Amino acid sequence: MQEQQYLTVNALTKYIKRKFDADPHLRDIHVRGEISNFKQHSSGHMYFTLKDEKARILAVMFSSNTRHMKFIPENGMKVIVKGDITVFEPSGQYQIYVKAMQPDGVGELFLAYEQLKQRLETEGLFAAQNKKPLPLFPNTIGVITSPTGAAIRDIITTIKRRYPIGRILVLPALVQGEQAAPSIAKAIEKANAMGEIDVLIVGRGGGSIEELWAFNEELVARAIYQSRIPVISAVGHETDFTIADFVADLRAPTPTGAAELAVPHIEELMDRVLQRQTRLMRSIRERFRFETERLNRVQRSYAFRYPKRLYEQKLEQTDKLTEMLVRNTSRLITGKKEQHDSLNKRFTRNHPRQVLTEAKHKFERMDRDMNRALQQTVTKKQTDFDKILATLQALSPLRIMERGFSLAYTKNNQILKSVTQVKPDEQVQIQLNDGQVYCKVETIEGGDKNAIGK
Amino acid sequence: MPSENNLSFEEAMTKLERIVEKLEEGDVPLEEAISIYKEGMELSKLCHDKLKSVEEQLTQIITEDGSTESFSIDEED
Amino acid sequence: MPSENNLSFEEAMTKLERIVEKLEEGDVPLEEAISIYKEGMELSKLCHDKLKSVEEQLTQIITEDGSTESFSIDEED
Amino acid sequence: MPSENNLSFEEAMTKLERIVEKLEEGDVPLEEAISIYKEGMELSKLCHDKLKSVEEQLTQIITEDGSTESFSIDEED
Amino acid sequence: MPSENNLSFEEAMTKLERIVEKLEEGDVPLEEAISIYKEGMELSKLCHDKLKSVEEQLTQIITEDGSTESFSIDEED
Amino acid sequence: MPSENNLSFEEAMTKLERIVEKLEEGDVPLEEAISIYKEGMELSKLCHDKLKSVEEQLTQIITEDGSTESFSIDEED
Amino acid sequence: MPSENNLSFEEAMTKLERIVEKLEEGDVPLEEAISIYKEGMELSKLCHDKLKSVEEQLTQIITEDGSTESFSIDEED
Repeated sequence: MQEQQYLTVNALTKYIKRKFDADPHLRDIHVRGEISNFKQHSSGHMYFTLKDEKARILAVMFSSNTRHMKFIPENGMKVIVKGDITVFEPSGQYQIYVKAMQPDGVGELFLAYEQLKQRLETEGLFAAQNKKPLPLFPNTIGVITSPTGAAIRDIITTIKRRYPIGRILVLPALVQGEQAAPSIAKAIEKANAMGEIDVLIVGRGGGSIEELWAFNEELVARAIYQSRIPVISAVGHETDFTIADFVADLRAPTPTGAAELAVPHIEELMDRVLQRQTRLMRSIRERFRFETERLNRVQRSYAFRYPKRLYEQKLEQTDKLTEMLVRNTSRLITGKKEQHDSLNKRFTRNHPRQVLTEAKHKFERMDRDMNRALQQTVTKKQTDFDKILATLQALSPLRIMERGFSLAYTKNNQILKSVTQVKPDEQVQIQLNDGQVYCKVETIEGGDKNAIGK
Repeated sequence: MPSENNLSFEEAMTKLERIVEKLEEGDVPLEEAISIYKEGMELSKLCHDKLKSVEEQLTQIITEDGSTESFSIDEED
Repeated sequence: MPSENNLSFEEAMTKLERIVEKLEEGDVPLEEAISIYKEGMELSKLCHDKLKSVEEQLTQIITEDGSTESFSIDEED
Repeated sequence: MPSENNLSFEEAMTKLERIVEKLEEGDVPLEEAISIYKEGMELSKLCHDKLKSVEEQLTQIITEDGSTESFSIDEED
Repeated sequence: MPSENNLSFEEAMTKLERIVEKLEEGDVPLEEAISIYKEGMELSKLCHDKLKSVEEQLTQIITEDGSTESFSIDEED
Repeated sequence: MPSENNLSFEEAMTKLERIVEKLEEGDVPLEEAISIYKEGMELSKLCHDKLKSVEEQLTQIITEDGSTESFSIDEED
Repeated sequence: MPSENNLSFEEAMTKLERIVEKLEEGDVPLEEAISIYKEGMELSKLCHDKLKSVEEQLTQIITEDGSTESFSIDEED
C-alpha cells in the first residue's frame, strides 16, 4: 500500500463540494423545518439551524435575501425555506444557503406559486417572443378591475388626462376572494370577444399576498396568455411579481403606471406631429439647399467659370509651336547658308590664279634660262671661232707682203718661182699687201739661179 | 387627396413617419421628394387636426347583462 | 436636345458632374471639349430650371397652407 | 491639302510637333525644309482656325446662357 | 551642265566640298584646276541660288499668312 | 609637231626643263643646239598658249559670273 | 672643196685648230703655208657662215615668237 496516494483534506473537501454543487437536486430546493440557534449578525446575515424530530441542518441567509422578508424569524418558528445546499469548506460542513423564507402555513401558497411559476415558465408563457406589442395610438382601452376603488379611478383619471381621445371601457371583475380568478379570466375573454378593444389593463390596487392571490392563479395566467389583445398587468405591489405580471405583455407597478403605459400623452403626440412636420420641412429644405449647392458647385467649377481655359492653353501651345516652326526653319536655313558660306570661302581661297601665277613664273624662268643657255652656247662658239680666226690671221704667210713683198701667181694660180713657168704675153697675178695687180709678161730674162737672193 | 381623410390617426402618423424617414434618408429623387413632401405636409395637417379637434370620449362600463353603460367615477375622494 | 428634358434632376446632375470632372481633367480634345461644354451648359440650365420649379412649388405649398407659415430657404439657422 | 482639314486639333498639333522636331534635328534637306515648313504653317493655321471657331462658339454659348449664371450663385454664401 | 541643275543642295554641297578638298591638297594640274574651279563656281552658285530661292519662298509664305509676321532669317541669334 | 599639242602643261614644262638642262651643259654642238632650241621654243609656245588660255578662261569665268564673283568675294570676311 | 661643206661647225673648228698649230710650228714652206692658210680661211668662212646662219635662224625664231616675249614678262610682277 506504499503506492497509495494520500489526499489532502482540502482536496477532499473541494471534491465533495463540487459533488454537492453539481447536483441539480440540491438546487432551489424547498425545505420545511423549525428554526433554532437563530443569530442575526450586525451585517444582516442570518445564521440558524433547521431541524425536525430526526435531523438538523445548518442554514445561512444573507442580508441581500432577507431584505424583502415580511416577518422576523425567531427560534421555534416553523418555516419553509428555499435555497441551495453546499459545503462550507473551512469547517467541512454542508449548509443550506437560504434565498427565501416563508412562515409555514402561508408556506403552502408560496410553494404553489413557485411551482406554478416554474411550470408556466417552462411552458413558455413568459417568453419574451410571445409578448405582443402595445398599439401606439389605442382607440379603446379596456380596463379589467373592480369598478369601485382606487385602481379604477387612478386609471381613468390618468387616461383622460393624457389621452382624451381614447375611449375607456370598464369590464368589472372581482379582484379578491375565491371568485376573483374566474371573474378576471372571464372578463379577459369577454374583452377579446368584443373585438373593439385595443389594449387591456388588468389589475387592482395593492394588498397582502392573500388579497392579491387571484393574480397568481393559473386560470388568470392562461387567460392573459390567450388574449389577442395586449395586456398590461397592474397589480398594486411594487416588489413582488404575480404570475399575471410574468404572463402580461407589459407589467406596470401600479394602476396609474398601467394607464400611462397604455396610452400616449396627447401633448406628446401633438409635439410628435409638429416635430415630424418640422423634420419634413427641414429635410426638404436641406435637400433643396443641398441640391442648390451641388448645382452651384458645378456652376462655380473652374471649367464653367473659365471656359476660355479650354482653349487658351492650346492657343499658347499652338503659338509656341508655330514660333518654333519658324525659328527652326530659319535656323536650319541659316545653318545651310553658313555651311555654304564657309565652304565657299575655302573654295574662293583656292582660286587657280595662284596656280596660274606659279606656272607662269616657272615658265618664264624656264624660257629665260633656255634663251640664256642657247645664247651662251652660241656666244662661246663665236668666241672660240673669233680667237682661232685671229690666230690664223696672225700666222698668215701673206704677212711678208706687208713689208713690200709681193707674190706672183701664174694663170694656173701657182706661185711664180721660176721664169720658166711663164712665157711672154701670159697673164700673171701679183698679190700685194693691199690688193692684186694683174700683169702681162712682156719679156723673160734670167736663168741665173741666185740672181736675186745672193 | 380625399382618401387620406379616411385614415385613422395612427395610419396617418405611420405614413407621416415613413415619409419623414424616407426624406431624411435622402435617396429620393428631387421631383419625387417634393411630391412626398407635399403628401407629408398634408398628413401632418391631418394628424394635427385630428388631435386638435377631438371631443372627450365617454367612459363606459359593461354591465352584467353585457350591455354598455356610461360610467363615471366619483371624482371625489 | 429634347431627350435631355426627360432626365430627372439627379440624372442631369450626375451627367453635369461627370462633364465638369472630364473638363477639369483637361485631356479632352478641343472639339469634344466645346461640345461637352455646350451639353454641360444645357444640363446646368435644366437643373437650374428644375430647382427653380421646386422652389416655386415649395413656396406655393406654404402659401396654401397658411398655418405652416414662412417657408423659405433662408429660414434655416 | 484637303485631307488635313479632317484632322482634329490634336492630330494637327501632333503633326506640327513632329515637323518642329524634325526641323530641330537639322537633318532635313534644304528643298524638303521649305515644303515641310509650308506644311507646318498650314497645320498651324488649321489649329488657329479651330481655336478661333471654338472661341466663337464659346462666346455664343455664354451670350445665350447669360441668364443661368445669376440664379444660384447669388443666393449662396 | 544641265545635269547639275538636278542636284539637291546637299549633293551640290558635297560635290563642292570634294572640289575644295582637292584644290586644297594643291597637286592639281593647271588645266584640271581651272576646270574643277569652274565646276566649283557653278556648284557654289547653284547652292547660293537654291538658298536665295528658299529664302524668297519663305518670305512669300509669311506674306501670304500675315498673322505670323516678321519671319526672317535674321531673326536668329 | 602635232603630238605635242596633246601634252599637258606640266608635261610640256618637264620637257622644256630637260632641254634647258641640256643646253646648260654647254657641250651641245651648234647645229644640235639650235634644233633643240627650236623644239624648246615650240614647247615654250605651247606652255605659253596654255597659260594664255587658262588666263582667258579665268577672266571669262569672272566675267560670266560677275554676280557670283562679287557674291562670294564681297560676302567674305 | 665640196666635202668640207658637210663638216659640222665643230669639225671645222677642229680642222682649223690643227691648221693654226701647223702654221705655228713655222717650218712650213711658204707655198704650203699659203695653201694651209687658204684652207684655214675657207674653214673659217664655213664656221663664220654657220654662226651667221644660226644667228639668222635665231632672229627668225624670235621674230616669229615676238608675241610670246611680251606676254609673259609684262604681265608678271
